[in-house]
Amino acid sequence: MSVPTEHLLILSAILFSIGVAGFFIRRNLIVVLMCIELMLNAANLAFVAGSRHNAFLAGQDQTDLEGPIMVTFVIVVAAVEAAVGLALVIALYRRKQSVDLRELTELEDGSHA
Amino acid sequence: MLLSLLIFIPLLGALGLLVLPSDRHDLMRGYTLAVTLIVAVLGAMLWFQFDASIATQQLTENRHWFLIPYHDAPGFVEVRYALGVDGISILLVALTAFLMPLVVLSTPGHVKHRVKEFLVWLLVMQTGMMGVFLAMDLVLFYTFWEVSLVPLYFMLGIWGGERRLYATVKFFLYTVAGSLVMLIAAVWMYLHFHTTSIPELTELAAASSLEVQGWLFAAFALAFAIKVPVIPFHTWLADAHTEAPTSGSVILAGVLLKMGTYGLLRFGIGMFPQAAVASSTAFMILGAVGIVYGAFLAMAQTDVKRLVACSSVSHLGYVVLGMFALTQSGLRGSLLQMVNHGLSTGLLFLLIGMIYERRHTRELKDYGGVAAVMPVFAFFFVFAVLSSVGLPGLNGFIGEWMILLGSFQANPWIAGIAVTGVIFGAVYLLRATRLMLFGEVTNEANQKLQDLNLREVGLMVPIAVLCVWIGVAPNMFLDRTTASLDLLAERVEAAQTTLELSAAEASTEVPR
Amino acid sequence: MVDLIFYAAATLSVLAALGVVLARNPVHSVLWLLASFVGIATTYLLSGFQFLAAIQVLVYGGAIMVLFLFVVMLLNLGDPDAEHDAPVMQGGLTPRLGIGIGCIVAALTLLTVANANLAQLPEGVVLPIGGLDPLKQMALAMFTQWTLAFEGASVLLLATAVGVLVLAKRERASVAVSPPQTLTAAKEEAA
Amino acid sequence: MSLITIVQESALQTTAQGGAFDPESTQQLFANTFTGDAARALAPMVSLTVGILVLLVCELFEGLKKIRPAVFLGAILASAWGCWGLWQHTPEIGAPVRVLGGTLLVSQQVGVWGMVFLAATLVAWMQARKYYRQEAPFLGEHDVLMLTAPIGMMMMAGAQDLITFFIGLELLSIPLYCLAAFRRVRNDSVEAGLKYFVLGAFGVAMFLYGAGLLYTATGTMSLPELRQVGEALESPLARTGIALMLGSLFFKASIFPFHLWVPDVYQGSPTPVTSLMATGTKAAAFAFLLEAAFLVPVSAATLIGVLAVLTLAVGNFGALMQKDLKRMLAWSGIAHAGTLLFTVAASAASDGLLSAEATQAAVLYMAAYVFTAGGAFALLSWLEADGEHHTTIDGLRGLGQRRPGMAAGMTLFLLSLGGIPATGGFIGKFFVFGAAVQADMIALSIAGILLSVVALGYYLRVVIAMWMQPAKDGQAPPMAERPWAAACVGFCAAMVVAIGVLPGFLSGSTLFP
Repeated sequence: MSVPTEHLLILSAILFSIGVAGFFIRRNLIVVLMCIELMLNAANLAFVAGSRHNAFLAGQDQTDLEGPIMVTFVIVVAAVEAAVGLALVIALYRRKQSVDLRELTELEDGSHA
Repeated sequence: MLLSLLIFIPLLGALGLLVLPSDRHDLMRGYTLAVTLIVAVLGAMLWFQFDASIATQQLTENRHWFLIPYHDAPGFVEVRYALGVDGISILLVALTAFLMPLVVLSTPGHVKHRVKEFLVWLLVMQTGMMGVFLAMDLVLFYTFWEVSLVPLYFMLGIWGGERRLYATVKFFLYTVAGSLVMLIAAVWMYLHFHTTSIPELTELAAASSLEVQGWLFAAFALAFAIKVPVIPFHTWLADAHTEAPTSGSVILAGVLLKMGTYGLLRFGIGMFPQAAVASSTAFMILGAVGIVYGAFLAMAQTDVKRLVACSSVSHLGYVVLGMFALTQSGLRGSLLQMVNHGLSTGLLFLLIGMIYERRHTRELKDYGGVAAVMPVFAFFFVFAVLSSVGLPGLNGFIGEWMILLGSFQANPWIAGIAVTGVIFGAVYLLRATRLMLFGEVTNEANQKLQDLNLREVGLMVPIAVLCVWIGVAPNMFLDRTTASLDLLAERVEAAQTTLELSAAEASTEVPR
Repeated sequence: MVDLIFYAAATLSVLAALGVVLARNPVHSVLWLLASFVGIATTYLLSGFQFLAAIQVLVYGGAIMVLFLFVVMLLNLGDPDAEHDAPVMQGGLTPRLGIGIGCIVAALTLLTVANANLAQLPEGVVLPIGGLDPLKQMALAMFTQWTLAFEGASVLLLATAVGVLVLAKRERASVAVSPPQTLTAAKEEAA
Repeated sequence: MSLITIVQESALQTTAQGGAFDPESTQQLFANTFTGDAARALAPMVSLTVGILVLLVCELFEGLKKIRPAVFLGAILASAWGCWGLWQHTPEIGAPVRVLGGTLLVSQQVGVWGMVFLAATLVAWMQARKYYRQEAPFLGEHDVLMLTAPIGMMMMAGAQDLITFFIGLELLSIPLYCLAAFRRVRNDSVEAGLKYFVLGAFGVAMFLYGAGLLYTATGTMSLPELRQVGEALESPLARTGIALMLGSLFFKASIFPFHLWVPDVYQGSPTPVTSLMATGTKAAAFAFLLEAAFLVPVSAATLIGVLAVLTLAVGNFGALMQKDLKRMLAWSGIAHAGTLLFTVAASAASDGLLSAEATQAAVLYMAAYVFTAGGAFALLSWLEADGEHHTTIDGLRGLGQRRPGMAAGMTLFLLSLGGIPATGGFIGKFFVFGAAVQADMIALSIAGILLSVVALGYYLRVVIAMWMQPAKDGQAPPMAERPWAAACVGFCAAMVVAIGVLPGFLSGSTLFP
């Protein structure tokens, strides 16, 4: 495959931006969590791009393992974050019967005044 | 060891006070009095052990305190627990040790609730003040400098008058803002001179260029000028004095303000003589303006305590004027005047507090003819006023005379303005005396006033005796300062020569 | 040919990502996300990362997505009418702000990528047989150099299990009071 | 030779040999990885992990639940012993020792940081005893989560590559997300947890993306190798990556403009957790920021200094507006992060020349702050037992009369937060601004130090309320029996005074080279 590294990076940048935009647009907490997953994947793509780039620069039959190992850990952490996030969403749902970000209004400046 | 005891006995005493039962007021007062008397005795020992022929610090203590990391070799700057006393500080240390028992003795009149807390703060305050005058390390000095603020903050805020919260916050923020700038200057100094020892810094800083000295002098002088207070910063003082309880006022006027003038003398002039010479005229003008402006302010007051507070601004103007005249008699006069002001203004605040406890008003118009009802009070009041306006034979005269003499040598014009302050000072203080003490008893409430009791007289007699003593035999006190002040004057002269030389060089270089 | 597949997969993942953000129904969002992950897995595979492609599908597609779907169903959020924040279409400040921030981030990163001046890859490098993430070497590195991270991850999973248990466990009968009004009663009881 | 290259070479060999392993070289690799130094470096973390496992076992048996405090304290003490060993017995000379293939640092400063983290955890845990009511069935889980966080902090402080750091960051964050929402029957706690989680996860994604860009541009994620790459650090790709990573770290450290989550989360979380967040998380973030300060280009150091001043300003003026003590402490926490940022700026501005001084200043500052803020939060958690109203500034009126001991403690902590001498807060500030002035940031230092006058304004307001204003009407509830919290306050007060009066035991030349 002769796709240049830049294209991988551009793909990752686009995915990251879509994730960021979604993070700010959406109010459904579950969708917000999904946007965070998107951003994590975009980061993974950047690591993959870097690893491939560095391996190819080093020459034939070379590898750069830092990237793939980081990606593995990120996937683990993504699972962890999804679990914690969804548990928090469930806790919120139990209290408010809603998963809307707008429900998070108890703690504002002056609410305790 | 003596100096450490002077500093830490009050603090230990405060800790001991904490365990005493808080409803036994007399026990606690007696205990505190005993602690301060011990310190006073130690102060007397210091006074007699002090060798007047040594110009530099003596009775020193010097111990390792902590290290500050530093990127050049040897990798750190050592901060030491260094104490010492010299001719500049001996009078003020003695004054602090002398005044505190009297202040404690005055508390039964005006501190009736939360007595324990008050006494604790009083003792902590003494630790702070002693520390400021005895510290020979910049970081140690700064520590005590700020520590001494906290007790006054509480004394003002808890036992003060009606607008006490405003006054206490204003006082605290004003002084802290100034001292934080000084802190940055201190940090800069230890980084560039690699030491925090005050004697070493004095040598090193005095040898540095005018530009460096100028910046550092500005930062230090700002902190001290706020504390004194020199004229544009004086507004906190009137509020603080007016709202403070009597003993707070006495300590504030007697010792705390002297921390500012002491700092100006030791750091402003001692460490940065070139900058001091360069800015001497400006400070003399500020001092003279302070004298006259303070006097005018005082004339406009109807509240007698506020009047005395404003007179403090005026009197401290003399101290600044004399100091920055940079002549030997000016320096000696201003150092003596620091003590004088502490004694006579302290006496006035004590008297005002005593009559306030009886009448609960400080308005001049509410009084009149008090002399007829309270002759002893009237005697001491007139005595304090005369001492304050500088009647020959009393302490104030010597100080003012030396200051004016010194400043005439330096700058006759400014001294001329300052002399008018002497007249104004006599005017407003004597007017206040007349309104309060003499004439008919116009106000019914004044008829039944009780004269001073034995405790009140007893606590004022030592101050009065000292006032006369200084007035009659000032040399006994001045002698101890001579050697150190001569050294200071030498430094100033050397700086003057350096400045003139560089100015001459500059002027010869220009035509080329 | 391989390049073509790469670009097709990339397009798929971008379109699917847009679908995640724009779909009104959370169930649809989950499905779009799955599609996006499949596209990304394909790009991994084509870039020479076989192991990563595999765990991307297994962990993301198999575990994480199911978890999401499970919660969506559990909370009964699949009903599109219940969804009030139809994005973009509804106007208001937040969507525009979000799109704005997204565009700024995109523009900035794209700009730097364009100016990246990455070293030119040598011509004719072919992927090694074991791929760029040979399993044995990965394992070796993970159990030597990155032991701490690996063990840390295991503690992390343990802590997550404990934490999620606290957060999501049904409240016990004595404290089980979902409406906030009865909270004080529960407090007294607990005290 | 770095182990990274060993791994790569062995990979190369085995690939060339068709994938078969050479058992000897593998053995050699293991022997080179798990050295005595590695064991010393791992000891503090391993002790905590063992503590976690024992705690979990204790949960299984009703009879064993009583020894939970002993297990917790034992784990902390064992870990502290490990940190002490690192601090006292690491040779000062020579190049820094890195173990586990260069991913973990063995140094005195890691040991000192570890002690700071453990102190923060201990203080938070002590005040959590008897704090919770409805959550009583989950107290075992609470202790497990609290014991996990310092492992993450230690990993962050010792990490020499971004992978290890990232896992450390998560190991710190995940337990705190759960702990923030620990009072799950309360709306504010759940909200705090969610806000913290959502923004935290966003920050982590940002960090990872930045790390990805940096890795692509430089080809490495190891800090010592990043130090060597030179020009590659100056490419726009690397710069963007660094900026994203710094942004995410600033988020954890609550630096302007990433501070907005702090007041809400600090207020809504249970107070002991707030204490841990305010002290431990901040310390860990700064430990790594200082280690990674070389990534910041010298030209951007001034920008960091400006951010520090802005953070100070925002935090102080925000705190000035607050009526609730907990929220006020949250805003003041932002201001303290601003002060600490001066150390990073100093390290960056001097191009690493001052990094030892900056780190030492930050350690001292954080050590003082852990006990100061921790003590204040402990008192707050104690007061909360009286009811909601009693943590507002109005509610504190007359506390000096009602409970002089508590009021005196709070006064000490507030004065220390304000940086009055003879307290730890002053020493910290003195060292931090010393580092800043060494780096020639005089104007910024003056701006920063003058902003602390504003800080004194609001700290003093609380002191005024406690001592100088009469109590409002109404009977004060009886004081809650909280022996652990009382012990915590006493411990913190003693440490604040000790650091303030005798900083030598922390700042002596032996702190680290």
